[in-house]
Amino acid sequence: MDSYLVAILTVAGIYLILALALNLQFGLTGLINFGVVGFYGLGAYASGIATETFHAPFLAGLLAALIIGAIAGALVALLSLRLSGDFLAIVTLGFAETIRLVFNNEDWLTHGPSGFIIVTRPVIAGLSRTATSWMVLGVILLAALLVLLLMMRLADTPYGRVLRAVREDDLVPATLGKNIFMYRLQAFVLGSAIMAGTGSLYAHYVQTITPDNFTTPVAILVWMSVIVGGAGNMKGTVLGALAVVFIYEGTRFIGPWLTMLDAEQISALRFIIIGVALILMIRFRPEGLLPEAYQRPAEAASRITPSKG
Amino acid sequence: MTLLVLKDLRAGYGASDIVHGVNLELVPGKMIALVGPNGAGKSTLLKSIAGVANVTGGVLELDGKNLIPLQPSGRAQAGAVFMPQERNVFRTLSVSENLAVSAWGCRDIAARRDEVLTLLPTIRDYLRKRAGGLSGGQRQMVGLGMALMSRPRVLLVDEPTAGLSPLLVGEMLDTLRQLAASANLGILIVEQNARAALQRADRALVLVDGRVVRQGDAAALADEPDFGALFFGEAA
Amino acid sequence: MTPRLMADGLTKRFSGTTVVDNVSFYVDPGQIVGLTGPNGAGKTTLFNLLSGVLKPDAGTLTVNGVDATNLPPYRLARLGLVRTFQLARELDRLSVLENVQLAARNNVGESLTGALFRPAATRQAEQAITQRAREVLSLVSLSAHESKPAAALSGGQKKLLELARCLMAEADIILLDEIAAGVAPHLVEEIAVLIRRLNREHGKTFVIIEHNIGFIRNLASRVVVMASGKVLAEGSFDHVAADPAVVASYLGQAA
Amino acid sequence: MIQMIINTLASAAIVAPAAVAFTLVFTLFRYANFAVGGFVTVGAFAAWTINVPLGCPLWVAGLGAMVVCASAFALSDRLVFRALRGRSGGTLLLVSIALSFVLENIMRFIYGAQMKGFDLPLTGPITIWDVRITRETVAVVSVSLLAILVVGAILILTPIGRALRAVADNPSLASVRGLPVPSVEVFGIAVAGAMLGLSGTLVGVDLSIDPNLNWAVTIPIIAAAIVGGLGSPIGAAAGAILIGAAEELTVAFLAPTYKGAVGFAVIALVLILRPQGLLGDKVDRK
Amino acid sequence: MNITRRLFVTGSTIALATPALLRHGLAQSGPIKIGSLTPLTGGGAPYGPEKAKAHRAVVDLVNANGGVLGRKIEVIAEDSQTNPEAAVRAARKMIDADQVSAIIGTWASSETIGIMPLCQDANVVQLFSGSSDNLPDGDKKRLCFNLQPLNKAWCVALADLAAKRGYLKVGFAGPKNDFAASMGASFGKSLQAVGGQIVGEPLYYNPTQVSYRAEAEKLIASKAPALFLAGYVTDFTALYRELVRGGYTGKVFALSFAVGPDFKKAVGSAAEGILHGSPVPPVGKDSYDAYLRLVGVKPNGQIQFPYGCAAYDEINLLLLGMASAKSTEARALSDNIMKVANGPGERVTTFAEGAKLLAEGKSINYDGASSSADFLPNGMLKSRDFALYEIKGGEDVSILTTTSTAE
Repeated sequence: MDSYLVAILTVAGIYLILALALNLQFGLTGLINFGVVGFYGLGAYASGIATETFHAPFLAGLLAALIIGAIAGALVALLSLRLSGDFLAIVTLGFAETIRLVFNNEDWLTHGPSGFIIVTRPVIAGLSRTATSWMVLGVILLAALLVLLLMMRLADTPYGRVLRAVREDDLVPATLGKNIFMYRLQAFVLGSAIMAGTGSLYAHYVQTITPDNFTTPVAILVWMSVIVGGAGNMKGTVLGALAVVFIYEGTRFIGPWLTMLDAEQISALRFIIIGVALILMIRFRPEGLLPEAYQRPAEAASRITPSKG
Repeated sequence: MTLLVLKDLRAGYGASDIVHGVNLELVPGKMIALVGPNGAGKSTLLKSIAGVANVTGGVLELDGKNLIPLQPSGRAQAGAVFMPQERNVFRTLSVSENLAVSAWGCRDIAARRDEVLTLLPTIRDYLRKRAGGLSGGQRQMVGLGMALMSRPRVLLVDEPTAGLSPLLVGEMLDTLRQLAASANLGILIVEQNARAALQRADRALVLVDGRVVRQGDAAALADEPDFGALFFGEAA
Repeated sequence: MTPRLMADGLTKRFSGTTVVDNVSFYVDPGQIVGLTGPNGAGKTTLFNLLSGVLKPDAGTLTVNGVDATNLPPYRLARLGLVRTFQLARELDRLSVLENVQLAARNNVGESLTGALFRPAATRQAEQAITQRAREVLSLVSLSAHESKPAAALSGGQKKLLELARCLMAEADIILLDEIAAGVAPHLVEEIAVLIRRLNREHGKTFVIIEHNIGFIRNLASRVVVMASGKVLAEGSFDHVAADPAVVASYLGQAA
Repeated sequence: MIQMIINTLASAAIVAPAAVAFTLVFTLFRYANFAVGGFVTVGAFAAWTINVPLGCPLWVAGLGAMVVCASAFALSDRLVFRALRGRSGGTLLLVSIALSFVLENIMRFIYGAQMKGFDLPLTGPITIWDVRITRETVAVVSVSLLAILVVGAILILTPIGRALRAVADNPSLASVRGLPVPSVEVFGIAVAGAMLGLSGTLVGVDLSIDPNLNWAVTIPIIAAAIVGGLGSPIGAAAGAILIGAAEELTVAFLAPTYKGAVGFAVIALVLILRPQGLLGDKVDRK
Repeated sequence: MNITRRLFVTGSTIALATPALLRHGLAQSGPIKIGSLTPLTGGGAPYGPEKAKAHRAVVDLVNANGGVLGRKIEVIAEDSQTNPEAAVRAARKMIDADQVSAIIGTWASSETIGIMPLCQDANVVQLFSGSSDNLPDGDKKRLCFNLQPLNKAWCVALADLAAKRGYLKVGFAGPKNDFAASMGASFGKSLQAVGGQIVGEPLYYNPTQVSYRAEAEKLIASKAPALFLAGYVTDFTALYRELVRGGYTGKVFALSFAVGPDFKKAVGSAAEGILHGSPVPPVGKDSYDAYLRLVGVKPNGQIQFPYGCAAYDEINLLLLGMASAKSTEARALSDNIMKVANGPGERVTTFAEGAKLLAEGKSINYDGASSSADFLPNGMLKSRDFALYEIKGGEDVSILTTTSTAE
């Protein structure tokens, strides 16, 4: 099969995991995290530094990414979670920008703007190139599948129900005995850790990470995946992430036909399309392609087709 | 000559009506009190006349002009001026600005202000203050002054005495009573302090569950023996 | 006997205005207390103080013998106190059933570890909860709507859903804020019957804010009347209804 | 020291009109419009287009940019934000960020990524007692100050300004007091848009114009508005000066490369001191 | 099966199939594919187009005469955006989707280094022009060829000039990237060698920012009598403007590619007196003139297209290497590029000449349009002409041309 398809699927897998983690934070819990790229980048660099600077194996790098992502998530959350939602949005955005400045400027740690080169692969060394790329894809799809299952599990259990309740109106679960701050914190930290873990996978896949890999446009793509797919619906996110990556990567192939446009214009056009689509989606179909299901009864026997409300 | 006419007026906010058909006629110089238990739909009725709540059926006319298609601002310009119970002044503006802004589009703001200050002379004492810093009574007075700036034909007053001390309650209601006469206004007032309102009003309507259960001369109504029971929700 | 709920000198001010002014009162186990008074008397603010939604500026609160002053709402709920809201706060995008399931206490599946690592226990608990939730829904006549999103309910049904959540929560003390307002008359009757049954058979304690005096007379063993943030009178319905200050507060002082 | 004050004023003068615009929109509609940076970018390119390719004098370009931005801002409100009124602050934030992103890329699409500058002769500074000040700085600071005073005067002295403040204070009371609320809102949006266009022009005079401007100015603008208390134009201007000073100090005592994080650091600080957030108490919401 | 499931399955199937279909439309087994990755936007935008054009011109000519090894050449052109992240994405697409045999044309050192691990991994030969001293480090498989001298060589010439003009204390500033960082380090060393020193810390800035006032203030405050600013045209222009406005009166040293016509137009007479230097093509030499004529320009004894000539050599060396190796396999290709570049053999200046001789079984030695194109074993250029200029009356006035030699 086509090796570019492998590449596209690998990227799609990465966006999918990011989008799933964001869907946990935003879709289920209602937390607006504009700092997706901050956690993602943090994980990428953490893992890269662990494996290249300290010669740890890939799994140790991944673990380092998860831990650092969780710690960073907890710090951001403690600073801003008690405040209203718009402040969380601003603080996370600020976190992402600041962390990118750190990547860009702390050369001793990150090699600055020219990029951090990562040799360690997430698979056995010494395989052929094609085999390696397939195996990397395998690793990433496996991770995506695991995260998808984890998220579907969380969304489906009473735990997810509390998260959705917190999203709808945090006072109600609070007066019913739920510690909403803990739920928010857990969702935010878990999501951030997964984003950082994704960063690790990404770093070992692309092998060169630069601060420019972790800019706001990436966050917009991830947000787009969640909104298009349907906030709160994990399967929808799969659809959303695939759609977004194929729109984005697919336009590379349209390029030759749009000869009157230069590369810069095509790239700008892509983002114009994605941004406009995001606005239209929120305006006209805020529930996404696959809206969140209302009802998940414990027993399948009494299943009633959900009515659209 | 009738100023305000309501015929079988029905009103509410969402799908279901709260006011189920009210008939009423108001003439200049007179004050009608709307009383009744909490949740009876008194405020909703007032707001539906002002355009803040939706009219879902019936007739609503001012000087023979149909008010229903008009926006709240249009109804105010037509002369039906509403004075909300809470937040009835612009807190960040000075009192003087509050008055001025209430005469939107008028060229004779100064003249109107003098007119209002003649009618409500106490406002003069705090004309330069920020409205947010006034006491409850002062705020109600400014709210009234703002309503008068547009030279209304009908004043729709929603619980003007809420939160006022007993002394001020009487003062406020007396002021309204005098206004109706001196400015030749029709006043429709929703009031918690039923007895105090009935003492000053010309006519009164008792609203329970969105329907008029009693109406007539205000003073006579107050003397009805089962009047009190109406308020405890048993006469519906 | 320890009172279920005891408020001592609760005071709350909003930007200078004292909305709840030095309110003290108690609720004994098994009592149904009616809380009434004209609009703006501070009843709902008092509920917000009792349920931890607002922090008092002064005074103390004791729930089931535990000092609950300044506890957050979820801690009060865990002490056995739940409430409804005057304007129904249904969770729009959860189904009616889910709204009720949410209220179950000590649900193993609601912890992260339980949900992830104890699937069997979670499933089992969830089955029991679902069954109970359906029972509660049938009590408030909402069974037919269980899979609708809560947003699709009518105003009265939303109030019933609030009540159902409180029943599901297995609390000792239930604060009901105008639970009958906007509910169809025949359902109001059913709610009253339900409250009395829960009170008699299950020993639940209720505090009820209600303007419908008939409803209160019918249910409450004790009535507290508030006006201007203060307790104006308390005692049996007849005692309170005869109090001239109470009548005046409703009809307005003839100044 | 004086040099630092002058530099602070120069940066503040650029940010201040936009911070006033952000504050205006916030007081009118209670949401944080993150697209302000996008509109400043649009304003900068509009001014450049009028000044360089069309060859008009700079003051014409500035007025043109204000008109373009006022129209674009009003259009964005008509097409996007009006339909979303009543949605949560988060939704509006997300939409405004997406809009900002779209605007930036439209500029990139039309003008490319190359840096652009106005048709201004490059001259050295005027030196007075060892303090260097450029003609551009003088112009930028005085125009900005004038614009803020004009906006302040409109708000305080004119009937429409009074109406604007009334609508921002309490739109439903304004409507029952007979004010044409939608028209007053459009006026407010147009004033805000014009301020954004002015900021764009000032950026072009003092610095240089490229699509990356968007994020570079968004954060200082919002930080200035938040620090200024989101209440009045004067507050926003004072906030801009504070942010400018914080940036100057960062450059002087820390690394210039971390300048971009200053706005956020200040916001975080405000957050600790003013923990109720932008929209105030949550309990009152429903 | 409910609608959700069906949507999901259908969606995934379409999603999976789309690229395969797209790919099918593009895939042909015939031509040899070469990636032309040049900075069409960003800091290198002034030079990317001439590089891309040179690649295209040579390939068109070669294809018109029958191609290489009997196959046509197909150029896959992408924009590196002078940004390592964009370059990596584009390179990945070239390698994975187009399966190119070589990627040529990268300009900024950061993009060259960024894509190097990918190219090494996929056994893709790289020919580029870059000057970071770190360039040879990542080339573990010896697949890289650089058509430009390294920083060390540039800095010796500039430092000499500075010393000669009496500037022994020079401040340094540059964008935060590999190129400028190694430029700073090398310049410091070279300056020390002639008895001078860098004033203060080298100042690095983010090249995408809008305001350079703070940086300019810092440089002015350092009171350095001269500054060496190793920026690209966009950031250099903005920084220089702030320096002038801030009242800086010292001497400014720059890189020639930053002070081209765009810069001169932007700052006008304020450009007077800037000293700058860069590697230059051998003006007047037959190989350079051959290149100029190919791209449709008349040789006029001036420098035209300073980077296009290097691109011309990149593509010629690559194609000659293929002809000599009779293969596109990386190892053989790389060895043969070295062979045709360094000789020994008959001197050739175009692909046509070389291919003819190779077909006759003779050895060749390619002499390029940018330099004689002889490489050290690590793929770095042995020597290249280097020129220093001063801007006088809005024109570049040549001070000196030397041949810098890598040690």
